[in-house]
Amino acid sequence: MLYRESGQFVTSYRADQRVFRLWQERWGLALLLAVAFVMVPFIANDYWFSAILIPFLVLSLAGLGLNLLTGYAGQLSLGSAAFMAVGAFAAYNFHLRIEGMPFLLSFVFGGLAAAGVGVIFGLPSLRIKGFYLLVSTLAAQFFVQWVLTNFSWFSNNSSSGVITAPQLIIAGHDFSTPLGRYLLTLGIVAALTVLALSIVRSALGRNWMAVRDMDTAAAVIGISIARTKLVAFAVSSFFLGIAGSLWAFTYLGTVEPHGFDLTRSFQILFIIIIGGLGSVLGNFLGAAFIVLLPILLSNISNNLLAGAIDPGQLENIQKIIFGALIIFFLIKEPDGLARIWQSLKRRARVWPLRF
Amino acid sequence: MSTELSNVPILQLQSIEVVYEKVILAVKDVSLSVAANSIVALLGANGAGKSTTLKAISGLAAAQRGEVVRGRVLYQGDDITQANPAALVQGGLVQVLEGRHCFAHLGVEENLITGALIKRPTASVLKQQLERIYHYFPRLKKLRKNLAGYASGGEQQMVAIGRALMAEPKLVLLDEPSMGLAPLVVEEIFDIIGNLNQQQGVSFLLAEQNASIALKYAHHGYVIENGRVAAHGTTQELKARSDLQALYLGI
Amino acid sequence: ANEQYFPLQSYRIGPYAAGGTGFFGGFIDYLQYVNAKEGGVNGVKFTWSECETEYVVEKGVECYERLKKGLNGAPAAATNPLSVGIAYATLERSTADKLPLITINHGRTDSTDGSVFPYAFPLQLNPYSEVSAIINYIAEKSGGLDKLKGKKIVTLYHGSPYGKETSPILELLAKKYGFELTLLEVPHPGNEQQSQWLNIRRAKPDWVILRGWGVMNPVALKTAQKTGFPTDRIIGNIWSNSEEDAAPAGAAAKGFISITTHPSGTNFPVLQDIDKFVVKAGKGNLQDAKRFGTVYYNLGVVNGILNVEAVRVAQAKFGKRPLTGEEVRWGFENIRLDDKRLKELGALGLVQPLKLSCADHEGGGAVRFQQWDGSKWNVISDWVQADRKLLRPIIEESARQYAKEKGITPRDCGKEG
Amino acid sequence: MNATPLLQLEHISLSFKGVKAITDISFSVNEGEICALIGPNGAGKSSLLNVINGVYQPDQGTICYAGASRHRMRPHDAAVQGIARTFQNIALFKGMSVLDNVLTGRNLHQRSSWVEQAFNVGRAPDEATEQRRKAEQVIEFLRIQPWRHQLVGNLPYGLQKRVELARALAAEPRLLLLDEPMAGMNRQEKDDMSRFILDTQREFGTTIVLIEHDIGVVMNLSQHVVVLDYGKKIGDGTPEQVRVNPDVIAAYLGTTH
Amino acid sequence: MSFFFEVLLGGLLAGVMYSLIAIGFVLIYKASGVFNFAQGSMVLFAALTFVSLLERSVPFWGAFVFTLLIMLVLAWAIERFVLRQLVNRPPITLFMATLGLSYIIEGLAQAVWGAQVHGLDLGVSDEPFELGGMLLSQFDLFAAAVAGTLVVLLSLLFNKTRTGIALRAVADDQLAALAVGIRLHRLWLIVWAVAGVVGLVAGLLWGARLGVQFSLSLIVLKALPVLIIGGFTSIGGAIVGGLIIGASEKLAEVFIGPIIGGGIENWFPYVLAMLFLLVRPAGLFGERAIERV
Ligand SMILES: Nc1ncnc2c1ncn2[C@@H]1O[C@H](COP(=O)(O)OP(=O)(O)OP(=O)(O)O)[C@@H](O)[C@H]1O
Ligand SMILES: Nc1ncnc2c1ncn2[C@@H]1O[C@H](COP(=O)(O)OP(=O)(O)OP(=O)(O)O)[C@@H](O)[C@H]1O
Ligand SMILES: [Mg+2]
Ligand SMILES: [Mg+2]
Repeated sequence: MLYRESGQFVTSYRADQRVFRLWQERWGLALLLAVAFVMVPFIANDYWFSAILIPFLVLSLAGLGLNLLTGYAGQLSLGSAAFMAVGAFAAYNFHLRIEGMPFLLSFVFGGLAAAGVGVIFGLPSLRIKGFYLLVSTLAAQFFVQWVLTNFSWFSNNSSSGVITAPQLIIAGHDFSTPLGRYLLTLGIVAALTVLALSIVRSALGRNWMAVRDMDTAAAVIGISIARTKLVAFAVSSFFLGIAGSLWAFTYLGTVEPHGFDLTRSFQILFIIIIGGLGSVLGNFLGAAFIVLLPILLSNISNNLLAGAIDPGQLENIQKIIFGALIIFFLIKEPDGLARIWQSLKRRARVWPLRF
Repeated sequence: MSTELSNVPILQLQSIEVVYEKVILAVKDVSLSVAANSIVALLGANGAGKSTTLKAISGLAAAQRGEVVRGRVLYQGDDITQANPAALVQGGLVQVLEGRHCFAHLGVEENLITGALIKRPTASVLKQQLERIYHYFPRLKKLRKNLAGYASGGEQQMVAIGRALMAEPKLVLLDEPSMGLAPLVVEEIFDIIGNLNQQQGVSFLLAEQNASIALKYAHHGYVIENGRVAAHGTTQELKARSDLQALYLGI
Repeated sequence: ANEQYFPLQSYRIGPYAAGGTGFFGGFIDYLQYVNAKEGGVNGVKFTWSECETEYVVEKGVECYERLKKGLNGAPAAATNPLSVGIAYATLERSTADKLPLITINHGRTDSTDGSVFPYAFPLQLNPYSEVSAIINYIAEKSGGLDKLKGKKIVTLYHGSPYGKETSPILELLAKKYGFELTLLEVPHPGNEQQSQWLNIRRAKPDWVILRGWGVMNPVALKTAQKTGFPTDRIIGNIWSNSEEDAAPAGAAAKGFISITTHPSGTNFPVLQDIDKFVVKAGKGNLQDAKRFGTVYYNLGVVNGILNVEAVRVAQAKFGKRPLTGEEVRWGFENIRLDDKRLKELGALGLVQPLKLSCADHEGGGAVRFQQWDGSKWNVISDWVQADRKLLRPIIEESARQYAKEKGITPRDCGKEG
Repeated sequence: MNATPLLQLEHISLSFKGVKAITDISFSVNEGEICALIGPNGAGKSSLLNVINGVYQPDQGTICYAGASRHRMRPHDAAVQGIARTFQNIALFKGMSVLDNVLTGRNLHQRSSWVEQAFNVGRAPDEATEQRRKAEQVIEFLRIQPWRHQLVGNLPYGLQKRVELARALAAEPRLLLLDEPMAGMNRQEKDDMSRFILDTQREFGTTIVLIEHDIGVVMNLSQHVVVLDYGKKIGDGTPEQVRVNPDVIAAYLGTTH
Repeated sequence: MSFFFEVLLGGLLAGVMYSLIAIGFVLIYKASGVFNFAQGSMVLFAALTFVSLLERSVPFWGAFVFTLLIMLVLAWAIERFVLRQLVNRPPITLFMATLGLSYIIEGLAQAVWGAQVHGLDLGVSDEPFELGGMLLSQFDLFAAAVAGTLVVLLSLLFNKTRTGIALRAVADDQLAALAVGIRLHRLWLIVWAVAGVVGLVAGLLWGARLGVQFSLSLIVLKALPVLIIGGFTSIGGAIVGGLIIGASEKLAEVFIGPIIGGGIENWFPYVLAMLFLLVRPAGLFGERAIERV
């Protein structure tokens, strides 16, 4: 009874196209944002901000970026971390080298730089499909990392290649505290999420999915495959680029090219698969799973088994459990956590009936 | 059920219920039986649940995340509800899938060979088998070296049917055998079905939209509506029912 | 609780597990030993807990945040991540949290300047000192610094910030002494080095400095053998100097030279004691008991000695109780290890004489050279000093730059006690 | 009926790795007529459709469409020129809802840039409403409203065929190519589909080329029939003419018809 | 000039080592359409098991046979608990599952055998001897011979036997394969077991070179471009791809590296593979995706 459509007649197409159609959804979202912006700051402590919430948000955003490309436009990529790196290092340099560049603007420019690089490495997708496309994105992955380590200009000639975040001051407010960094991240991620929702519901989003599902048919309908794919690479990389900046500046506060290695790309891929390909919500669920589960496992095992088992052994066991859980999810719910959420909603709609 | 030759039906469904992905109820209550050495037609509108019923029998529904949640399937008297497809093929129960499902990267002949693998035929037997299929579908002989993926729709349909016959089945589940085939070939296929049935005692359960031709060859018919058996009887009985004529039989 | 806590961001699995298990094994065993033998320092016992990082930066950060508050009321003394990346990522955090960040034998070179980096300690040896000492050794072998002129030296480095860190200094030294330097990069992780060694074969250098990490080291030795380069002309740096770096190369490693800040082996009283109090008591931390006394293990012990010594020094000033990070930092800055003190600690010859201060967070800057005989390391030289006078201005310049970027006002070390 | 040809194929040949699929075929389709392509399996019918809208490039011959003659089409150009089609092996976007599938058909009538669409500003919002209205018209026309929000992937075969037709119609094509639109349907469903096709022709004046094996349907629907066999044209004329053509009977229809 | 040839030869021989890993990949891809990212972990697992047995003073052949058995058990478990549950699912799902698998296998390998670094001596000398002014090592020749043998055997399996047909059928369409009665489970078991054996062989050769340690699982990254140039479905392609990658990456590092900054070996093969793909989208010998409308 909680979740009913009845009585909510949609009277215009415009209303029907709204991002959130049911009042339950709208209120739920408002509530969620209120909790995130107002309540969490009161109840969470620094550990939660710095070690859990911020990485969770940043990885959700990264997942979102990849999901636009892989989940919606159907282009498999293992280069996400590279685009994040481009975003981070570009934002760093924009901020460093252009006097008086506002912080947020340098993020946007960082994102745009990533988008540009994304388009370049997306070009081969016009000819290459499926797993073969991995090669192009992997090329991006290794090439970008190499460029950033090899040309120290990018890290302002720091001998170690590590860049450190400048002070996070926006319009006179200092966002350097854990809480400030959390709010900044949350604001950016929320805004981009809304943008993503609007994109996937637009004609652009539909074209992506069309190309994903059957590109010959899409071409026959008159969708320009090349443009659609490249736009997907650009938009996706833009999101990833911003996520990279956040990773470097609001989360770690410092980053080296190696921090955006292949493992990170895999991590992001995990997020979207576990969360659900072609779902916006899924990225958040997936990121929660990927970020929280290991920490949870490690906390549990440390508290319950500390001393009883060698810590390295504990970690091995966690690894095994983690892998097993991934497989378990793929078996039980191949469409990801988002799908579980949908089924729950569907159940709630027809409840108490079963089908 | 008076025309039965032996007493045990080769196939029996006892009110099965099939659910996809744990939530989509596709077949609600279907019971039917195929007498040994007979041809039974399964009729019904799009989405009635014909294909699902067939896949439930052959055990292929599981591969599409479907599940028989209620009821039993008996093949030659044995419960095969949970049996694995390979064992069924070995036992002579073969399905021709809707939508052809050829192995695109295998040649036409290799496609046919896959049908016989389970019987482990010797090279010469295999050759004989192939010749038999080529005799049924001369067009395939010309294409034997071509990749099946490039064959035309109708050619692929021939490959799919030929491939099933390579296993020397006792019971064939045919899902829309006439789809995409030229009228001449449709005639030929039903002739083959009729011949196999009469000369070698092969039984057929066919889901077919072309009701007029299906009922011409079938002994028995079932009409499925919304996942339930809405009517059944011998072909004569069905043809006589005026309520069905307009809907399915197109007479 | 009358306890002092060590948060351990350890790594016991993954590609660098060998380093992590050895180092943290030695560290923990030393803490256990102090607890067992002396009941801690002045009655303050040590506790610790581990958090696995797999050498991954963000895991290290999470661990840092999780553990920094101490354990059951026991305050944290210092963090020892043994990872350049984690050290960088927690540098500002630990400064804000007033918790000493110990990067023994590695870390940011400019953090040697404690006036800008009050909480970071690249104890014993920073990366610049490392190469300087190696060049000095080569000079010694060639018969003097003036004999370096015209020598050919190739540096084979890991393709990472760590690997590149010392390149500018090498170039500087090359210019100064007139030797011919070639820098060759091995892409991470370094499991294929055919082309680099073919290049070396072509260049026919007098020495190869191996600045490796993990699997890159044994592969380098194997490939050197394959391309016919003599092993005793290869000098491994501080992270190419363990048994795990040499042994997998088998016979190909025989003759390989490397630097070390601490000899391996068990012939030191402190190790004998650890053996007696900890290992024999069945509490040893090593999974593989054979690794007792190996390079990584002994580094852990050295690290333990230094950390405990800092606590001891600080207690002398602030009182015999668990200390805050800020107090422990004072302890570190006032470590004075001379031969007499080292002898008391049973670590004479294991730890080099050290004198830290507000301005100097490194303290030593000396290394010894060891050679692999096919099954173990043998020390082949006395302490060789880095040219710290030469390096100091560079370090200060870099630190000043950092201070400017971050808006830090350096401490006035003249006023620190 | 208007007698100017909208589409003219001249001496089209196509082969794959030496196998001739189409040999020197010429025929024309008048504006506003329904033309049926029939012939045995593998005769080259689908290949011919693929040539017309540019999925395959012919080895030889010219394609005259709407007055312009060219050597080859490109799928995208064909779409821009108002050619829409359905496929023999259903080529719907399986991961999308019925409505979204139909909306993709409106793609070429989209004027707003992708940036406007992404941010839903400028021309985009009004346009979205307009496209939606058009799509809903088609959906209503083909009576698939109840499934509007369902994923097409799991719909029954016949419905999918109808959705595919809807997608093609949504493009408001001038020339509509249908490859076996009624395969896998029963009598009544075929009748419905025939009606839709006829209505389309009447209401919108669309020219239609369709492939169909059910000869009864072909006779009812089409004004013009072209018969292929082994890539060659063996018949071309009104349904009645073709039906009695002995070559066609021998190659395709068989004696029973 | 002779230096050029030396680099070329060294590259070719290094390439053979890559091929060894790539073969395991191709095998599984060709037979089940699964892009098996866990191949690297299997290599690690096999080598680690073998060397740990050796160190517990099991004789060489005993250890070999025992490791083979373990790889069989592993294949069985993978089939039983993972693949069987994922019949007829999209390739990306299976790909992800193999990523999950790699976690499990790596965790398991380290849990059972520890994270130490082991040396491994196969008794094949890796010391160079000179041949016409160029250095060659017995070990490289041995590796090349092993890789060649594997390729010949596996090509025979795929192209000349009925099992081969069945394997390729499974890779094409699992539902149809089930429908014609192919015993999916048994085939998968066979394939993964063979891949395990190939993994063991690769693991021993690589292990002898790198030492047996965690980084063994990273050499997958070297095998990917090889695979892509050769084509996912061609066993012979794995060798050709390996030779191309090996030779060109060494030549590039030696001759181009100094110009644009060294250490280009990590990305160069990928860029090269990409260029190949632009000309042949399914690699040199891979099957093209068939899409008919
Ligand atoms: N794999 C699947 N997953 C989910 N639902 C399915 C699946 N396959 C079929 N269905 C649903 O089950 C119902 C019955 O479908 P089925 O394919 O059995 O119909 P049919 O009688 O064969 O129709 P047609 O004549 O169109 O082939 C349909 O509503 C369909 O949407
Ligand atoms: N892409 C291709 N590559 C190779 N051969 C092809 C290709 N497309 C079609 N063919 C061949 O061309 C011939 C004609 O195929 P087409 O699909 O046009 O037949 P069709 O008339 O549509 O038959 P059906 O009625 O069975 O659909 C067939 O023999 C087919 O094998
Ligand atoms: Mg059906
Ligand atoms: Mg056709």
